[in-house]
Amino acid sequence: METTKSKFSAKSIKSFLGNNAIIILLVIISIGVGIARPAFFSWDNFVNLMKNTSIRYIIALGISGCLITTGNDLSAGRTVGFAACIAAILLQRGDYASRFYPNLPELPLFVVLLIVVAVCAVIGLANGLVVSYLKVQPFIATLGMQTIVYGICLVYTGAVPIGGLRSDFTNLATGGLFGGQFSYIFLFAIVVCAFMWFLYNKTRHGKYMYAIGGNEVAAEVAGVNVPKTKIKIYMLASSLFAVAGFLMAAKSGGASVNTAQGYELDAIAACTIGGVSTTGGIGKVSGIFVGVLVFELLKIAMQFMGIETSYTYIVQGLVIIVAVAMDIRKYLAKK
Amino acid sequence: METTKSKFSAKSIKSFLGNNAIIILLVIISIGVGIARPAFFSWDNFVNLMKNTSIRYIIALGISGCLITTGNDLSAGRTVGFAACIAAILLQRGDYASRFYPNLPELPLFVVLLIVVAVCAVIGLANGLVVSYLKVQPFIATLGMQTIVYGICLVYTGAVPIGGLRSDFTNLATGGLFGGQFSYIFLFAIVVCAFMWFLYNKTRHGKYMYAIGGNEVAAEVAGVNVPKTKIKIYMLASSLFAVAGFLMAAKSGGASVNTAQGYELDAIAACTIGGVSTTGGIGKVSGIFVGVLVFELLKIAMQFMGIETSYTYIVQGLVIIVAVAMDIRKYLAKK
Amino acid sequence: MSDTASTVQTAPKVETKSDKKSEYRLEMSGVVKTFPGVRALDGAQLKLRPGTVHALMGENGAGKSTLMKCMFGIYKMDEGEIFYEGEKVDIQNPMDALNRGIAMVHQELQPIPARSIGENIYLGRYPLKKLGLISTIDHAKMYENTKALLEKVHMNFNPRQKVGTLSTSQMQLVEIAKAVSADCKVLILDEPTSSLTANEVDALFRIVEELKAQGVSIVYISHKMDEILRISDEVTIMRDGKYIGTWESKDLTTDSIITKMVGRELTNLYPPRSNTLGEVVLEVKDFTSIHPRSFRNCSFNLRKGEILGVGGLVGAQRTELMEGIFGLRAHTSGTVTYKGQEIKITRPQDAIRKSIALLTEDRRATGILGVLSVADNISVASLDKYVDAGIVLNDKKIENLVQENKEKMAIKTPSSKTAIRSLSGGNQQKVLIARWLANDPDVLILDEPTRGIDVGAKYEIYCIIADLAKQGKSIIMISSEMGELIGMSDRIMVMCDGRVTGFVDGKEATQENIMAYATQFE
Amino acid sequence: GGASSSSSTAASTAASTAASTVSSTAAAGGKVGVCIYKFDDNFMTLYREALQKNLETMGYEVTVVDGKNDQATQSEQVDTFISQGVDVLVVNLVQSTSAATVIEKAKAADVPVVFINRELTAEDLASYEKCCYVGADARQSGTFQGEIIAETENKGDMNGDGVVKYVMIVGDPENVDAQYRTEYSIKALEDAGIKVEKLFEQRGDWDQAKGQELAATALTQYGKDIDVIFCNNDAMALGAAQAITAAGRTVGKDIYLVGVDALEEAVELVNKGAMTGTVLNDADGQSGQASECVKTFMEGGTNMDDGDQNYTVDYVKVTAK
Ligand SMILES: Nc1ncnc2c1ncn2[C@@H]1O[C@H](COP(=O)(O)OP(=O)(O)OP(=O)(O)O)[C@@H](O)[C@H]1O
Ligand SMILES: Nc1ncnc2c1ncn2[C@@H]1O[C@H](COP(=O)(O)OP(=O)(O)OP(=O)(O)O)[C@@H](O)[C@H]1O
Ligand SMILES: [Mg+2]
Ligand SMILES: [Mg+2]
Repeated sequence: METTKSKFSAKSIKSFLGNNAIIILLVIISIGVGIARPAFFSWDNFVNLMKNTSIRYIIALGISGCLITTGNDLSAGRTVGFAACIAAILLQRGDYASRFYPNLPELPLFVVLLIVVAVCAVIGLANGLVVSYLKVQPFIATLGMQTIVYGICLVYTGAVPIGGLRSDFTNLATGGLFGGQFSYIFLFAIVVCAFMWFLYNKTRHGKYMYAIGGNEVAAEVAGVNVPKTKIKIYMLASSLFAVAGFLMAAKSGGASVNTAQGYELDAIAACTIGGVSTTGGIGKVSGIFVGVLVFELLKIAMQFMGIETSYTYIVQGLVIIVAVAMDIRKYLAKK
Repeated sequence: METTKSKFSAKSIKSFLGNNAIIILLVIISIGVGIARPAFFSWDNFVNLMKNTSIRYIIALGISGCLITTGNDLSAGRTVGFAACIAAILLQRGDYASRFYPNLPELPLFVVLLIVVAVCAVIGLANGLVVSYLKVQPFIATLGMQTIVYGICLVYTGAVPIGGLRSDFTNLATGGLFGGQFSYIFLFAIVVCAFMWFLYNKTRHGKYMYAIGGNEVAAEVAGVNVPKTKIKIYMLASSLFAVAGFLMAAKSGGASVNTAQGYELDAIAACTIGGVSTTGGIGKVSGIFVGVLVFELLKIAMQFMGIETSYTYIVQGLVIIVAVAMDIRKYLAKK
Repeated sequence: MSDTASTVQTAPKVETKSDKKSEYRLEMSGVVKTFPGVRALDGAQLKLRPGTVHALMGENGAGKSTLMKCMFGIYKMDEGEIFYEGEKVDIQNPMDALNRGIAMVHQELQPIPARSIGENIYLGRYPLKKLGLISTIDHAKMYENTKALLEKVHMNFNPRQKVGTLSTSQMQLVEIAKAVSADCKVLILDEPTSSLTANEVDALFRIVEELKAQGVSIVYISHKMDEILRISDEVTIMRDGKYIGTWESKDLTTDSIITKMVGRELTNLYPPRSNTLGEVVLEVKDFTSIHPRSFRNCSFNLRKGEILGVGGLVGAQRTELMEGIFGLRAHTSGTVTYKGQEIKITRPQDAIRKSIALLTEDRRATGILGVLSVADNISVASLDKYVDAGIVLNDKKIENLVQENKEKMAIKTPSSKTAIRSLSGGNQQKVLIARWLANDPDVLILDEPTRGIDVGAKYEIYCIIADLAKQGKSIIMISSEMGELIGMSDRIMVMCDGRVTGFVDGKEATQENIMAYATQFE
Repeated sequence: GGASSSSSTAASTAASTAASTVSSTAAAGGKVGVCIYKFDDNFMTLYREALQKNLETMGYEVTVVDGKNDQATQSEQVDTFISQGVDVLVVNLVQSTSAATVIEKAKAADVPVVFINRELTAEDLASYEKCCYVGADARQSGTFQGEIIAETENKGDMNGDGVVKYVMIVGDPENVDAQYRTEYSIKALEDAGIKVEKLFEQRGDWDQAKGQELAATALTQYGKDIDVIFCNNDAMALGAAQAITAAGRTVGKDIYLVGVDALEEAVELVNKGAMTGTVLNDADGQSGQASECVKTFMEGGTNMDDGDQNYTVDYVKVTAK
């Protein structure tokens, strides 16, 4: 058995490299861009990067539960957008000329957040019910929901972009702790991240989620309440989309029906890059962070390098594929 | 065993209704709209419906192979768009002022079709290789490819819309056999449909495809060349997208980078409504036709009824979900 | 099948003791369950007393698993009723069954490969600890308990190890550990020993005895006659979804059970063999896996017309070795010489081209194409043979193949278009054997070929094997059933811990000399 | 070509001034960050290409980014430009209502902003002295569409039933252009005292294929009743032209068709009579003006002498003569 040791450690180095290939890639990109454009290493840029990452991370965490149970949530982007619209509508300045509800009193921020979360949780509930009881594949169920949410948002807002937000609301994005350096947006992301980590690793719900992803029949046969767990997952996902939409409205100073359109695809890609297996049962909160970071870092890096936009699409697509291909864990699955 | 008979037929009526629920739905919608708007039953409208259906059907057939093998092809829409752009560029009128290639000779239509198919087949080849050998999940691989193809199309066309098509080209859509009543577009769709039916039911490739969808590992053990089969599937898919793009350019009289954006989602929904199982191994050429028809009929029906577009989104989303939920085959699987 | 049924002098429906409800912990009666095209259960019944082991027997497709699934709430019965502890109950779903104290080891294993052994065992009932207001999972306790449980079933494993890394037999042990830890009143064991060797079976039986002593009612389904007679108190026999009768085990013999099960007498367990051995067809030298704990330095040869049995304990790496030869697993060194020529096999296709076939051990994961039809499943490996004009498949030829095999192997299926996943386990196995026979292989590797197959069909499969050998085909047969190994093999190769430890001649083979090699640990 | 522009002179003056400036200068470097709302918009493609060329000839380092029609993405891009240290920002807002946020960011970093194409409120514009708006009045494009129809011989009433019955193919309504064009094209007809009736109004999302499908449906449904097909842009109008041909109708003879953007092919169709008219959104004029504003800011200058931060370039009607 001694002989196996050395071989094993060689393997583990390889597996370390494989597991961390994406992080290594990230570091290389950063250093490269940082040398070419020193402003890339500025504190401002770091804050900027983290703000962008925070919101996407919340979305990706939301969608991760669906992916881990071999589901999906294509309604993510539209739900974020809908949440952003509602939040923006409820948080317009009193003196703004074209207020949506001219006579709305000034609501506290957290009340609006609660309202937005509650509304979106209903969307998630619908997704969960359709997936669990009508047995519609999640891809299709949430694709249908994507269209429905968009339709509702169009009807509700009349396709008019919403602006004139209260400054205490936009301050969530512009201000922060420690003299504004520690943006409130981070704070949200950190709380959500901690919550999700706990949920995924320390609670029954988390274990059930992984079990359903690993083998749904097995989970059911072992007495897991599969429908209930799934409904919870979809509701939680939509609730996180609501939080993300709320922050997004604050950050971009407004919202419209097109806000966050297509974000689900980025989020799914980020999750996959971060090691969430779309065949189910696998995925970590930390990995997802790395996945999102890859995306956001890449975007900023390309803008810094002044790469022509048309080419940035090509680069981004290649990075998605390469990042997932580099993840050698899946080659090890079989020997 | 005699006693089972009577029960059996009761069950089979139920199962007939279940299996054909969507067709029944289609008929009901048609009759309803036809009564309210008699023009709905006109020959013109039928031709119009079939033209729209034809192109989407070709796309859906392309994507069906990917779905049946538990894969996906999110690059479908962009590939169709790219194909449309190339076809349009190569078939501009000689006297059109802003020709893309001012000195291009007048190419025969089928040469251009071949060129377009060849270019797109390369995209499919890339998808197939990435899926088979780099073991990137199809969803992600083709999502990356979607972005890449879009980027390439942007770079190639410079985002300038392409117009000034030759009339023999646009005639593919406006003209047809039997005094133009039997559009050439149908002809393409019928040929593709026949080809795909044959391929899926009468060839080894088809059987291997279903086998991979049924159980990839088992198929491999049984000697199926899984990578080769998958590569063929993705190449065929992209080739069909090319045909669809070619026809689409002819039909709409031009193309731009936006052409066919997002069509993959409609196609996937149509396939699923038509009974293709995204868990693999199941799907019929005839079912897919029904699925596509549901979509196109619904769109036209809503336009005829003058439903406000914002609401049509809601209706369309609901129909996707309901149509799939109604397919009772999946409830029979259990209990 | 239906006409043979009438030839049996159906046993008088002996109600072994007086018919008082309170005697039974659980009673199922008049159970009817139909699937599209089949009536799987047709008035089935089962009565369980507390503190007994009740064997449920019947041919493949008799409806045993279906009856158990009805009890466990996986299927809804069309008709029939269940009394549980004297009370009429309607079991909604597995969760409901578990809550009532019914636990089950499923015929088709249901592991979650990506999670640890501990998590698999405690799935659905994790030990919790309070963390303020919220309760979290007590990982420490879970893994401690798991360790103890694993020891009970003689498994020396790290409870944190992923189940995906275990072999089929080890997974089966995990499933057993999970079921016995459920603190149940009724325990259903649906072919728990189909891939276990004698040692594990002994361990299992000790556990069963313990539970019995605690008053648990145990339903035991198995096709292994000796086990039935050893462990059971009562036997219920089913045929074609119908209840045939219930007897006390002490009144039964292997022969009488078989007669009641299949409706005719079965005199021989193994067919006579008249194969003659020819030249060496396959020679394997120093075959070593890339995985350090798997097979290493394995050498053996196989002659034309030979049946080579492969014996060993669970974990001996027999499966891995054969899958390695077949190209399903990577190897680092070693050569395979086939008909005098060194060959390189990197994927199954290469092996199939050389006319080598492998019936895998895990039917569900690597065998059946679940949603596809029986016809598709039989023909998939040999499609090249049914092609006209180079491309067009000839459906008629395929249908002929199916019908031929259906008769030859007595495959019980409503039609050739039925999805294979709706067949009973044993019938699925027959379809898979048919798949490989259609390919007319020269070397046929069978990994546990009779796993989950009833005695009648087993005999048919043995006949097929003997017949193939007679035709000059070479067969490698991995089996954990000692009797089968000794009864069918010309020669037995024994493995232990990834090495080939010895060969025993078929005629001289005994349980003892095989076990001696099988336990030669380094 | 025989296309003639019949419009106020302001447009041409603006365009020519801009053009002369472009050729005259080759100033020392400076970084310009350009945010376009959406890269695959027909008109903005012409605009951004002209703009980029102008700015590069002026000797500036230009980076153009694609907001993907998502304000959040655009805000992020603005942030990145600011942390990258650009000297002037050119922003084609995704959402005009988010102007305040962009201005706030720019103000904090003391970066001048030239807003283009999407109009922001006067209040927002006035809140920062180092910003200006270059654009056109989207309402005007709609009005011109209506006027083109009103100026036809039979005042749009092709089938002579006394009412102009029309089909409206709308862009993505989230874009104010779509809303204004839909509203003002009809208003212009009504203002000219013409009776109108809407038969059909659906979203074509600026897309040629959708334009074709919608027009085809409208034509099968209403046939000869239709007098005019209004399209919010030329791409959809080109699609509609296909549908009109396929339905065996002829523009100018039994139906009218108008679009906006004056894409080359559309202009060609107008000249051939296969389209009634289109409206030129003067990309060259606007981009010239925008470059000029960038240059002013770059050189430390401020807005127009009178403090007006609003530079409007007119649309131009394009019809066959
Ligand atoms: N889900 C299903 N759908 C359709 N038919 C089914 C299904 N499950 C079982 N059957 C049919 O019901 C019958 C009984 O099957 P069952 O699995 O209960 O047999 P069994 O006695 O357990 O056999 P074995 O010993 O082979 O496991 C078989 O004919 C089988 O084809
Ligand atoms: N993917 C894997 N990763 C790590 N270890 C593995 C893997 N697959 C198998 N093993 C190890 O290989 C052994 C399994 O061998 P296995 O039980 O299949 O042998 P066997 O002799 O074929 O037994 P049986 O015939 O009863 O299945 C175990 O020790 C298991 O830990
Ligand atoms: Mg069974
Ligand atoms: Mg084994």
